[in-house]
Amino acid sequence: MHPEKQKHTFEPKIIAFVCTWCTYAGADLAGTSRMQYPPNVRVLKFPCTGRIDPVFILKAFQQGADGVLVSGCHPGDCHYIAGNFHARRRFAVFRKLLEFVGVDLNRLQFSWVSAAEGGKWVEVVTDLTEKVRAMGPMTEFRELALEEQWSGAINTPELEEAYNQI
Amino acid sequence: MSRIGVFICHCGENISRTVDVERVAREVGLLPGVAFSTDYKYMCSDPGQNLLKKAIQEQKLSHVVVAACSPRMHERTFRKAVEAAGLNPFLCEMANIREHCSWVHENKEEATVKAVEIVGMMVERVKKNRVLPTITVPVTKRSLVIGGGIAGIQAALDIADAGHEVILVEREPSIGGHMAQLSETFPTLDCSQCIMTPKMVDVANHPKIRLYTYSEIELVEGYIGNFQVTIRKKARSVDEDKCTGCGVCMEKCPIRKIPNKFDCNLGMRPAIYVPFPQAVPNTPVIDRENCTKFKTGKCGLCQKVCGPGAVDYEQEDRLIVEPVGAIVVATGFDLYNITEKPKGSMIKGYGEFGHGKIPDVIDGMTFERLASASGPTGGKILRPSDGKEPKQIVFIQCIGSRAREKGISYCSKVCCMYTAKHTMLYHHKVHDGQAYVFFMDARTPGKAYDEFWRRSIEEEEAVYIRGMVSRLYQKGDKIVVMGSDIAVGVQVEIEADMVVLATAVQPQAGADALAQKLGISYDKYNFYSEAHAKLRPVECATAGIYLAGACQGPKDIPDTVSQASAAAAKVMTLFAKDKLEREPIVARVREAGCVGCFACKKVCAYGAVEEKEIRDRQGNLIKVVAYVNPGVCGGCGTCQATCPSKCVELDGYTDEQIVAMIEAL
Amino acid sequence: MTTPLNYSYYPGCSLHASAGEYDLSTRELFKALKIGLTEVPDWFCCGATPAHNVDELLSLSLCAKNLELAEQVEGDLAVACAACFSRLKTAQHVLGESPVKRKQVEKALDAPLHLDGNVKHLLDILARDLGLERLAAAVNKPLTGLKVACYYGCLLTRPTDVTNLDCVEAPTIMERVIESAGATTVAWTHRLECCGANFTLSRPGVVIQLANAILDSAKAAGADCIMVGCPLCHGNLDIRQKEIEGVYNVEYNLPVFYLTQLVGLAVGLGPDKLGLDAMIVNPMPLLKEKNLS
Amino acid sequence: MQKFISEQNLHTLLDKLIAEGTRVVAPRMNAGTPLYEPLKSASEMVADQLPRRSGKEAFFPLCEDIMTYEKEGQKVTLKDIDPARFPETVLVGVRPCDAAAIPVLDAVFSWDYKDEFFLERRKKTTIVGLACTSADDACFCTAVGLSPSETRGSDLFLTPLEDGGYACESYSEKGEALIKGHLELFAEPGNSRAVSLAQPQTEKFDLKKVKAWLDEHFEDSSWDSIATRCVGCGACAFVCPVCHCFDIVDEGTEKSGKRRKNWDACGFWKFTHHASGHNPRDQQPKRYRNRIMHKFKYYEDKFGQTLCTGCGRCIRLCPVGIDIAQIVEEISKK
Amino acid sequence: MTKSIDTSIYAAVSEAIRAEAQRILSDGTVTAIVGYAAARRKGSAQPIVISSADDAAKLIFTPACVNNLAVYLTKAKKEIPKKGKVGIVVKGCDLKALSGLMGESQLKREDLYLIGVPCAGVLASTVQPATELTSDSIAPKCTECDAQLPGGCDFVPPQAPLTPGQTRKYAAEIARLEALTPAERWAYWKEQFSKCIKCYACRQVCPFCFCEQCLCDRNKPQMVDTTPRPAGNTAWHIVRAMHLAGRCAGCAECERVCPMDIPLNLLNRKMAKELKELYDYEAGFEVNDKGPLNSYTEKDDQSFIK
Repeated sequence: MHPEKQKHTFEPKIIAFVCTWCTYAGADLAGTSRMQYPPNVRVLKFPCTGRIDPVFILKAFQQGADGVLVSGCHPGDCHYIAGNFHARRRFAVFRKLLEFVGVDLNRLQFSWVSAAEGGKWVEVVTDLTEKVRAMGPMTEFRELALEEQWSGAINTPELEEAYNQI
Repeated sequence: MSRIGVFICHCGENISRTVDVERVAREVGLLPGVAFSTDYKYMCSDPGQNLLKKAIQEQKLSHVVVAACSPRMHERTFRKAVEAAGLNPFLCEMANIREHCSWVHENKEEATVKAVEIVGMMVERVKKNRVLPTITVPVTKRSLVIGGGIAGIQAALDIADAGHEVILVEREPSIGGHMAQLSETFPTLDCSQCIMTPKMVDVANHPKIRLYTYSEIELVEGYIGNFQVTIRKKARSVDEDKCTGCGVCMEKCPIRKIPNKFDCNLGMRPAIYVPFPQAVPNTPVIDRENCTKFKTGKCGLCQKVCGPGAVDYEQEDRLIVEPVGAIVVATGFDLYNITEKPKGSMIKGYGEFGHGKIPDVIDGMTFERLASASGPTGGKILRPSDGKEPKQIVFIQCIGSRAREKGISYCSKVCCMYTAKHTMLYHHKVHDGQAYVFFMDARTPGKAYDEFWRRSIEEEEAVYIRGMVSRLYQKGDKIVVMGSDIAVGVQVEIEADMVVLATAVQPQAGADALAQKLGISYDKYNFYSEAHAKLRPVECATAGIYLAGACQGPKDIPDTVSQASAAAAKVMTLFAKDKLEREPIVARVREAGCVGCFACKKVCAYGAVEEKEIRDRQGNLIKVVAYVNPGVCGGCGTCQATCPSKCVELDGYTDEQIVAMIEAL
Repeated sequence: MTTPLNYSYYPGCSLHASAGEYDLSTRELFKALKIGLTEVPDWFCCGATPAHNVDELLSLSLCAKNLELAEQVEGDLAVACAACFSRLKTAQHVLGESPVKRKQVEKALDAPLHLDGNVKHLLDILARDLGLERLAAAVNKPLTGLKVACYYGCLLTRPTDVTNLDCVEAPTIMERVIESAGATTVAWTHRLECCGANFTLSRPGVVIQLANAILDSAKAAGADCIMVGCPLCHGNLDIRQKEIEGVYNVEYNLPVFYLTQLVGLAVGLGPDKLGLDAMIVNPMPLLKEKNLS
Repeated sequence: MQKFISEQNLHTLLDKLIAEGTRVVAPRMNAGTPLYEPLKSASEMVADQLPRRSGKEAFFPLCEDIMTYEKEGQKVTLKDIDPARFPETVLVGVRPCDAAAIPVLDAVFSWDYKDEFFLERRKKTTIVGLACTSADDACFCTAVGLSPSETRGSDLFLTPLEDGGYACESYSEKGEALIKGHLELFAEPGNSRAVSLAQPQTEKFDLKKVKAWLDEHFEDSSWDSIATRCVGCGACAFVCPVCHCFDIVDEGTEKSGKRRKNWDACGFWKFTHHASGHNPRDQQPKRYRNRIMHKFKYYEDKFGQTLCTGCGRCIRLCPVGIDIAQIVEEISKK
Repeated sequence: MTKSIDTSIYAAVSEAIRAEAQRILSDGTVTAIVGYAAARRKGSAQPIVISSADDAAKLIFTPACVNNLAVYLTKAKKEIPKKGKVGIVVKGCDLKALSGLMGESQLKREDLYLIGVPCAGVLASTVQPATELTSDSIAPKCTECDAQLPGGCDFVPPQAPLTPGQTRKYAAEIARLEALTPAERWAYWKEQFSKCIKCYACRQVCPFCFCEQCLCDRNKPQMVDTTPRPAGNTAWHIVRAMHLAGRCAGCAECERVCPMDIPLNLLNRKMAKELKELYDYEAGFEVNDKGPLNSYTEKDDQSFIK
């Protein structure tokens, strides 16, 4: 039903959930050191990785993110003592659930980036952007968003055109 | 409809060089809810801040987004400016378009598009920001100090001198701790009694210090600024107010031969005793296990001879509750006892060194007592077995310390120095005596420390043998020490008259139990954990509790005293203000929705979540819900991410704000 | 009576040579205590102390082969000699921990290894499997009045967590066994000091000096005799005792018994069944004096 | 008009309709569950099982967009969904209990407010009923005045014959138009006898007496014992052929989104949950009482019809085994 | 090859339950008992709450007693009389859910009188209630059951259940799905979740879904879409599986009650499998106050973190 799209250079949308004490500061350091990296990432600041709820990751994919990065303090460095330990368990389980439901885990990257690791931040963001760019857009959630129950579906022109855009 | 003001900063040209700031201001201006959008060369400058304040008043702005550098740089600055303009500071957000955009992307088009999206995201977020009043917690300006050693004494004096009331609790009958047992102290060899007793007397006479000796901490409740500490004042059987310290009871007491722990069981004391002459308070204590009055009901001589009638056999433990705002933990250390393997501890004993079996094998503290003028031998170095003067003493270092297979891997930091001191004291008192020291390496990093150590070798003729001792055994009245000298590569056997073991420094017994009462964390050796090894060495992660001295790790007197003053300073800053102000980024529970599963309480590393009963007017219980204590909450938000129904919400990082940001991308 | 105990038995070379009396007394004692003991068919040398100094693979392969042979006989493997016990246990430990060495040995023997059989020293069998109460019950001629210095030597308790016979620093298994046989033990300082072991051939001077310290310490502690669990220690302390007395012109006259000989006496076995005649320092006067002969 | 159509011709008829672009909805297997769904080919049709959800879906969809909004800067554009775009549909293989439900729904959807979404779909759909041949002890259509051969609601009614094929009879112009449009596929009725139809065992309820009891007993202690079991899910309402409550919700982001109409159920706690937090039906028995009242009293008062066709789906699928036939029976005995 | 299952013990167990219920109701040990009673349809059973001794005769226990009655003690069912002790008939799987609830301070052991039942298995949801229990008609969860004799109860009839060993249906299905490619798995679940009609039966019947107001019923913010479109359904089921991870005890009620036959318990069993592998956690009879996802150790696996 979709005419074959010509391959224009695809710019992946990457959303990063980071903790303010370590990774956000690491990203700041990358800035002050004028390190260059692809502009695809959008950073959301949290007090701690312990605050990052798996539903946010789901929400990000639903809103069209092609890749999600979650990054915080190394174990033991957490400003709040145990936030990242709880997060580590939570994400270990959540990624298994996403994998089981069929999400390609290459689109979901977890990392520890300390406030001194500006370079590592750039490396993690660049790797993820290039990896997702090679994989192409994340169609699963976008197509899903356009699916209708058969009884409510009406083949309107917008529906057609929306399908083509994915 | 919100009237949002957006202010795009050029940051000189740090931002405007790669981000078309005018275009960003123009495009963001079209976003729904944005009433005013402009750009300025230096937003953080005075004119910049005035522009901001003027715009708030003139345009009647409801929210503000400043797109400039990282919030970690100027968030406080702009929030203060917004507050000055009459708007709640938490209605102002920063969009980081410098470190996260202009500095890291050269392509102007890409950087500008990204900047618009970042600012747009923050605009959507700020719409969901709520007014957050700063949280104030009342502060009781009284401090508790646990432990009456030099650390506790110094902290108590500093805090009291700053005009705050101090409760000093000491487990032993007298304050003074281990330092009171020392003879001279390195590196200056000044006598510890002389430099310490004046401070002990200051503590006793200080109007602001209330001293509880022979007392322990029973229970600690509450949080920073509002602790309620229950202290168990053990029954002394002597009324402190009446007792004049004349000492007649101690002279008359028929029981003479009880080993005095203060003298490492070398000296003897009566059943009613004062640990050492300069004890503060100078009030005796009846040792109820060994006193015949308590064992068989007979005697009662001390009561008869007591002029002021201070002796009172019926005295019982008393529980006293003291409200305090801060707690300084200064419980000090104990030496690793190698006679037997401590119960349940992973530290294995040293059967091969015969301590406790061979009377003339003693530890460092016993040697201190021997050398101390107020000690059992009046300062003469004599052998516990036969009282003769030892002509050859072997000092063995690192007993327990740096011995992973014996369970302790750390270095106890002070033994090299006090052993050098011991060789000097020995040389001064027994001129023809010869000291041998088996050591791995000498660690003397302090001020004038290494010179002191060199002096013990070059002037006081101590012989240092680099190598470890494998075994020692009693042979006749000599002790055969079998060691090795790895410098020469030879096995060495020395027939010594006395052996002194430099045993490891450990926390006081019961340190873990006290930590559990205080809710502070401790490491596998039971040393208390500081909040940050380098930047917050005297604070605990639990707010309002501070650490000083060897309870936090092995250290010598200079470090201990400086830590004590540092902890006191922290308490003084806490008491500087009547109200403890703190950022309102704390969690709050929506009690209507909470079902009391307490998942939040289980993940809260601060113990900030309490159980709160909801009752109707007739008083019957409807449900038990979680309650977050704003004074204790650290603001990490782990509770909200754990709560399935999101009934606990971290102000400043609510789900609404975050979902608004995600949806704006 | 609980299920009868029975073991496969690895005597080791010295028990078929210079330490014949240790082998004889062990067999007789086990027979008296109704414990089954069947020798491992065509066992061979465990490499003792020299092998692993020359080539570790050789020593490990020797022991692995012996352990495999022992599997053919039902029951845990009983070992009398401390050196064999130490080598077999070390082989089990090393091959259990390092897959590289395990593959090498498997290649050498070109057969899969099975090393999980239990290797037990006689002391372990008497003290734990049989149990001190049942041992005491079997005693009909208690060694009352006999003051024994228990000598462990180096190999029974070391290296730590390989032999697992008893605590490394302060073992008590020997004292407990012989005390349940009625003897009294003395506290002395050289229970774990080395007797010079196989220097007895290459540098006898070392053995003289070390063995003297041991004998001196035992004598000083008032012991009547010394009890050992290893033929090499027995050799150095018993055979060389006269020579040591000569060098230091001191008089020890301390008979050196194997643990099985003393326990054998306690359960009523006669001198002929215990090979007491093979001992250089004649024990008979002492036994007569304590009316145990 | 009475006709006969063979099994083969029926399939051909459906395939022709599909080819013409008409949406042919019939029971088919979807991941192991029988459901009324559009067919891609007639062979997909499964006639022997009662679909898990009812036929109302063709007219009252599970979820449909009714409006879209788009924000460009300050300008907001609203776009209605044009009902004209609803596709021509033929609903085939509908059991009498499902078919009879549709006229019941007509009453409420053309009541004081004409729901053009429902009515437009209703206009564009031809309903081909099918006599019911298999029933289990949960079915009780006979108890509410229907029967396995009830033709109410069907434009065209097929009755399976013993020698194969179906006797069909049209009951409306749409039915006739369908036959006339493909006359070549139909033949004159033969005299072969119909297959023996299903016989649900429940005997007829005295609906009058039930309604009378319900009139008086809005407050009654027996509701507690009747409804304590209910855990407040929406299964019974959603699978019921006649339940017609719906909720309207806006979904999307600030920039763009859709206003959607989707099924709701009075069993839910949030169905009557006020913004203030008050909930008139805060206890589960009150909510379940409303289900019985609406089906056997309120609908009678308003439209003179019973809001239940006895299909038994709610009995089979209730997570906690609540049996509406048992409840009505007990009420009729009170 | 269908293996028959010996269901003779069910009658004896029912008898024992009735006697016990009669006793504890008449002597006032409990104020009410939540159990099973026969329903109108042949062989069917339904939950019942009895509070008088003579109702005890109604109690039965047959392979059709499939419900997990623990749901009636949680917050969602506030009307169950909370005064005094409440008796409850529990199968092994139900008891695991109860001990989970006790760990989450929803119930106190002293308020409960547990009548454990030795259970040889219950019927699957796809068969008629009167079907005879065989290895074909048995519920998938019973093929993996390790709790046939509930432990720690106040009363357990003496009968011993014996069920022939069977292939573990969930384990097999999970292995099959894990072998697929992510795209195939996504297609599989998309098809399943598209059937969902958001009736929330899975939520209302789950003992662990005791939230006052479910996250998915809230719209400020709209974390999960409410309409039953595939997008909203997928999000709902992912959130549900994540909220039950480390709590779900495997009573598989969600799968049994789903009117659209969506294999929901697969998600929960997969989570349980992962938690067993990662943190050696398994729902059991003993009450632990901290679940795997609200505790941690320093050495948790972090191989997936860069």
